[in-house]
Amino acid sequence: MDFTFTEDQLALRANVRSVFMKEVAPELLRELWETDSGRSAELWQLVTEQGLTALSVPEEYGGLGLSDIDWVLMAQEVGYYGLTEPLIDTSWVGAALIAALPESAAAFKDVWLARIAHGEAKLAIGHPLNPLVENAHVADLLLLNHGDEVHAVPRAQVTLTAHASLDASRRLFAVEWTPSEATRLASANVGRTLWADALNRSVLAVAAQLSGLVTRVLDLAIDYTAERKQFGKPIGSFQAVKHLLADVAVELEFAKPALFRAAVSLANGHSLAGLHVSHARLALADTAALAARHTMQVHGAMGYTWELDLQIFMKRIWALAAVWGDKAYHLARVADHVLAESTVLDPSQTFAA
Amino acid sequence: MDFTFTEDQLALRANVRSVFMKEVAPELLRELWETDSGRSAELWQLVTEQGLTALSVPEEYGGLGLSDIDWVLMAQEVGYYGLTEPLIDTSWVGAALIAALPESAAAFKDVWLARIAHGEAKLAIGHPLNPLVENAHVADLLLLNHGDEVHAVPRAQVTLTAHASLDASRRLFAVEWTPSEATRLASANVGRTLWADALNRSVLAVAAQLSGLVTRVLDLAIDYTAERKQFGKPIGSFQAVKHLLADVAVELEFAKPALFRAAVSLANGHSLAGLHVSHARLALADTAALAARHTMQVHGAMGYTWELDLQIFMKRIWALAAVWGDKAYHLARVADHVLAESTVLDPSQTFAA
Amino acid sequence: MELDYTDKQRAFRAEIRAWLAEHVPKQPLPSFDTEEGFQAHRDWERTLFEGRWSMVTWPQELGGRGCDLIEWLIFEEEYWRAGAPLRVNQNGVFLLGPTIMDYGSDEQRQRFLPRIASGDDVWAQGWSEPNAGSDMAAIRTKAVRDGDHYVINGQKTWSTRAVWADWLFGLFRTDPESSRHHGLSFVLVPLDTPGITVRPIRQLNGETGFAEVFFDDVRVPVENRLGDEGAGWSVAMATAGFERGLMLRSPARFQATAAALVRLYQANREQADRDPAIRNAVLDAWLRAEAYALATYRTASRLIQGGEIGAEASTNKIFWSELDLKMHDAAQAILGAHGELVASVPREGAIGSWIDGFLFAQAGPIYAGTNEIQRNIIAERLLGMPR
Amino acid sequence: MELDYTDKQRAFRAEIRAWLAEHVPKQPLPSFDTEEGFQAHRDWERTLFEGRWSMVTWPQELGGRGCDLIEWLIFEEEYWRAGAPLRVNQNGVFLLGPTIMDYGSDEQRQRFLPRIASGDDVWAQGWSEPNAGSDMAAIRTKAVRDGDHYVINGQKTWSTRAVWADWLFGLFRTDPESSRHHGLSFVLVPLDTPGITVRPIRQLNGETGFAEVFFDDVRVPVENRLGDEGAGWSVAMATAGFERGLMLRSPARFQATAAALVRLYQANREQADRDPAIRNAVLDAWLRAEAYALATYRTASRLIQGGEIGAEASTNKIFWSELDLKMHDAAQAILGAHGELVASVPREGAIGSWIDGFLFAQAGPIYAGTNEIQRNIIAERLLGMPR
Repeated sequence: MDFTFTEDQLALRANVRSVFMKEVAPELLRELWETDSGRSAELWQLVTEQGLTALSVPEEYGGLGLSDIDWVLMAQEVGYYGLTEPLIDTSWVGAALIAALPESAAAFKDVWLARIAHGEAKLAIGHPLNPLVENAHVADLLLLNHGDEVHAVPRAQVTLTAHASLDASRRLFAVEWTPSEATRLASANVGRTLWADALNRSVLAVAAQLSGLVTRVLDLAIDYTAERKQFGKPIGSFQAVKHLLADVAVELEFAKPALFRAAVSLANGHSLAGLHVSHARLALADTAALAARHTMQVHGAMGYTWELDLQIFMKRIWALAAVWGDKAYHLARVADHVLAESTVLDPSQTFAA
Repeated sequence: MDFTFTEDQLALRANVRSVFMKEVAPELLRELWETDSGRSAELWQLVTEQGLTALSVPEEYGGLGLSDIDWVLMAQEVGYYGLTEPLIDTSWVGAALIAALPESAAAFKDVWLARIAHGEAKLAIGHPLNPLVENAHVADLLLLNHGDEVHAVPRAQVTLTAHASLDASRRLFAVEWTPSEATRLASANVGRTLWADALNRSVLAVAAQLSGLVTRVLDLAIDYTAERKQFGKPIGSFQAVKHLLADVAVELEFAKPALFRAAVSLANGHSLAGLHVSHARLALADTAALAARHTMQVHGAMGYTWELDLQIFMKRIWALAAVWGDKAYHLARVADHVLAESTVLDPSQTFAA
Repeated sequence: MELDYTDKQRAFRAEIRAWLAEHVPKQPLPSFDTEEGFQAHRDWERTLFEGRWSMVTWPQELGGRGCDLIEWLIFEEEYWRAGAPLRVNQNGVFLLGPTIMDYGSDEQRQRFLPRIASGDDVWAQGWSEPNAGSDMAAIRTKAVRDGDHYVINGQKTWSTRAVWADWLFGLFRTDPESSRHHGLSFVLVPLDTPGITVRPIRQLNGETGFAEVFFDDVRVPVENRLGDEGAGWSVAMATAGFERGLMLRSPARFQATAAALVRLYQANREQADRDPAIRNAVLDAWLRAEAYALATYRTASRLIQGGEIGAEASTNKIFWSELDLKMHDAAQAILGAHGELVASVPREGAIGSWIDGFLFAQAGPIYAGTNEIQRNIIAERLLGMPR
Repeated sequence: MELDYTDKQRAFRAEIRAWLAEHVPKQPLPSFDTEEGFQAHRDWERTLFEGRWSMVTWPQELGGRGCDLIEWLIFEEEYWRAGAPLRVNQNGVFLLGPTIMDYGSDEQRQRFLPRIASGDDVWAQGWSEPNAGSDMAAIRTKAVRDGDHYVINGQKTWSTRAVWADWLFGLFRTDPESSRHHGLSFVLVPLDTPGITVRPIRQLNGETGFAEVFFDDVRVPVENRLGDEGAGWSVAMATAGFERGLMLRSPARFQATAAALVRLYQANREQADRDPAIRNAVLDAWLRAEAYALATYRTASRLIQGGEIGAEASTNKIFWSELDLKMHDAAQAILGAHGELVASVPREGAIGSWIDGFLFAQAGPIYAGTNEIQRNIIAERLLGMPR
């Protein structure tokens, strides 16, 4: 029993953090809002150079073979810095799904896992929980769900209709496509497990990004309230302002352990991984909603402006509120476990596989 | 359209308030906790002398013929001062039920309404919404529900078993009794309306008492936080303490108009009286729970003591939380109206009869 | 206590309902934060004025109807029920107008009120400055007396409607030696005066509802001062009282949102009931909107009998702003994954889509005095707690 | 990151589970706020000691088991799961014991620790004074040096367990010229010393869990001081850190309440589901109790690797105290009209009926430093906001 990250994991995070801090600046995110694709070849090259595209691709396919536990730290940084390149869908969720394909898809795996590892392919993922597909416009390949079957469809074979999100960074598309023998990668029987894993991994990724986003808006609010003065002193010295931010810090402190447990459960194929992922998702969605509200409030009218960076991260929080399942969906998964007659509610089960 | 009380109504309240302030002191309430009956002949005489027992008895039976609108002000004072004599059940709810009995019960009405007006009778009311009957041990007559029939049963004909409430002022009893021709005052058909009115009136009375209780705990907290010093100044000057009490004041400000509308609707036989009463009950129960929590919090450890009077009124708040219907019951009544297809949700209907 | 409408009140309701049914634009107007939308809303103000509906509480001789506050509430109920356009001249009609009536000279009343009523002058607010937000007494922008003029230098910010408005009212420091709320004057400034630069502020939704206003040796005649020199604070407090209180947010606005929320819930009940708490949130919203209306009728009744508005203006501000947040949170919960989409979920009424309303609601607990400041006011003035 | 228990940890769990199954009293003990109950709980401490379970984290030579924090968490999980009695000597075992280990002399360790372990000495807290509650540095009770003794005069209040306890530890002002947190010393006082008067404080439920303690020329040997003279504040801060932090409220306690709440809900589901929000409240309680356990395992892992406990002690205090309130609110909502009845709704485990737990939960956001103070600490120390 050891609930801490390894030195290696923390070193990798420190490295990525310092690169993102320099290269993924709010000004760049704002510039990308105004572009057609909203995506940046330079940023994609950056994440490739950092090895992020190869992170969890198995070593035999040229990747680093790291796990969900490493990824959860990366996804927090993705959230903190507001990166919206299709990194998570490609190199975490997509790579894991492809790596888990049966032997019959060996040739497909060879080609695509290598491309992913080398940053030569971008993926988008379509699942009935999400009405639209993010980043479909820049994906080389779309992994699509068709009644639990897994289909792999090149972008040339789909028709896309853009829908604007309140977060201008998020590029969402309705996808029209025709399933066929040629596109099917896995049958419904095989696909059911693959999609269950992809769903849990995606939910975990959303939760991790929310964790990073909460830290970001807190950091912005702490800085702002230290500088902004009213009634002759920094507004951060007023008790009401302190308590608004302390409330957020408390919630975050108890959401993060749930996030990390979920990563471990998923990495280890724990039978309750879905429950643990939903727990993390629920806790972080609530924390993030509170964080957006309270950090906005302590910013006063400045928080309502386009000018301050706060808006970039608040909007991401709001936009992610119901991606990969809303509160009702995840609460139902919790209820299915907690309220089942067969469940033993005993603290010795907290980590039980 | 005039949403204010008359001078007469306010004068009556001022009078009762000044009498209660003098005669219904917290020390007396504490003394009564220790007595067998928990009730006081002196207090009953006091309310009789003040004309409260006669308040809504029709004039032809020797009463003052006042309405639910007058009563709601009185019930607030009953709450504020923590009176637990069976005044409301006897002289408001009970008197109204008896006054509404059909002509066939004329003799019964003559006798009992006169007794009520003169303070010579105490009533207790039993209804399926409440598992126990309050003040049954001191009642001369119990008005009991038997499948919508109204029965009037002298105390000698019932068997009582006491159950302790967390509020030592409340004396609650399981009542065993046998319905008979002799005890029946009204058939189920007639009784249905009588009970519906009695229920609404009792719910309104609970809401009004909660309103008074909220004001009382707020007053205690304001006094305490002005006197108690920490870090060299009154704790009431700390923003966190101010905001805890301001939150309560805001909720109360918007619960009281709902209370007063409900009284008017009930007095006028408004078709939506039940909805309006439930609105008041929900708003005041929430406000009161918040008030108990926040006033306790600003009292610090002192609030947790037997010594301070705060406990008397907090416990009353907690004890009344589910009397005459819990939150679920009243929310269902609201849902039945608001979510009905036939309901017109239009501000012009706010007061419509 | 009499909670029935009089026959006269019922007739008034019927009259405005009929008029609105005929005149409210069938298509929502473009946002008044665009030039085109601003013009369209100004035209709508003129239409209202022609029907004598632009400021029903104003006296007859000014083009109003001399309505009391109950009739005003009825008007607002019908206005929101009809989904009529937002009032681009809210600052003029609800804030400055009543202030001029109370504090203006006869000449000022003649000069300004008719043009507010007709929509010829649309007004911007000039309260806040970069370092005077919640702490309004920290105002520094100077108006120095030079003969018959004030010469204004400094900067205002969060000036609502200033991008397209004609005039600005605000507080300026006329006594350079003064501090805090002493030595301020309430001055009316034409926005086309030389030396004024208006820089729009983009808000969360990308539009420009307010602006920074820079003053560089701006000369304004002394007769544009409202009230005595140095007495601006008390004039402004009266205006701010209207703002936080009865006039800024009429209950009908929130009742309209609550009703729309109920309909949204009913239309998506299967989806919504997956989270059983949503039903409670919808019912709670409806009850609170109702409570807000009841409290307003109660205050209106009290004011009609000669009472004064007090700290309940602060309780109002907290109540409606938090209600608005809760209602939009509930709507977003019902909409689920569709909630983030900008264009897809319009709602009835004038406020635009749910997500527009969600963004706008975020500003509620901040503008017109943050809710933290309001809580201080309630604690100190309503509850008498120590400063 | 490795979230499986080792074989050794599993064996430890099995051992304590078996021992508890055999030894936990079948009937709940009377409240330790009565004389009879206090004695019964002291006997239970002795039973625990005989089984070497009274302080598992203490070293072997003191009768402990040298357990690390993970094993301590496992012990607590099994302890609460078994519904074993509350620890009457919590002050001694969890607060004073670790403080003596860190700050005591060898002689003090020999003298006090074994008697804490065995339950021979039950300890009371002496922090607060009538005017030093949240502001603990305002302590005034004096301990004036007189040769080999301190002479104590003054008053303590909210002294937990003081009604029946043997000893009291607390902070006293040894430098009469000092102010705030300077000049205080941490002194251990036998409660049977002449000059001490203990006056029980009745609490909400009518029982006497704490007391006022009056000191009138109470002479205590200098060797009863823990740490240096004048250095009492830092010793006390270490103790208070244990209190707010890991030791005061183990996660298992709240997991036990959450599990009981789930069972209460399941047993009354038809009644409870009339208010659809109750299901959410029950699930939320379970998730939060789980989150509290996870956070504690994480902190324990960090401490085992040499980390130190910091402001998370304050986040813990807020989290568990608010969770405890919410859980009891949910229970009361399920119980409906039966909720107010004192005797009718016992619950499994050691805490007594739901209404007892509800009353006790009210104290959570207040004792061991109010949640307002904790929020200040979090803002200033964890977030680095200005004082």
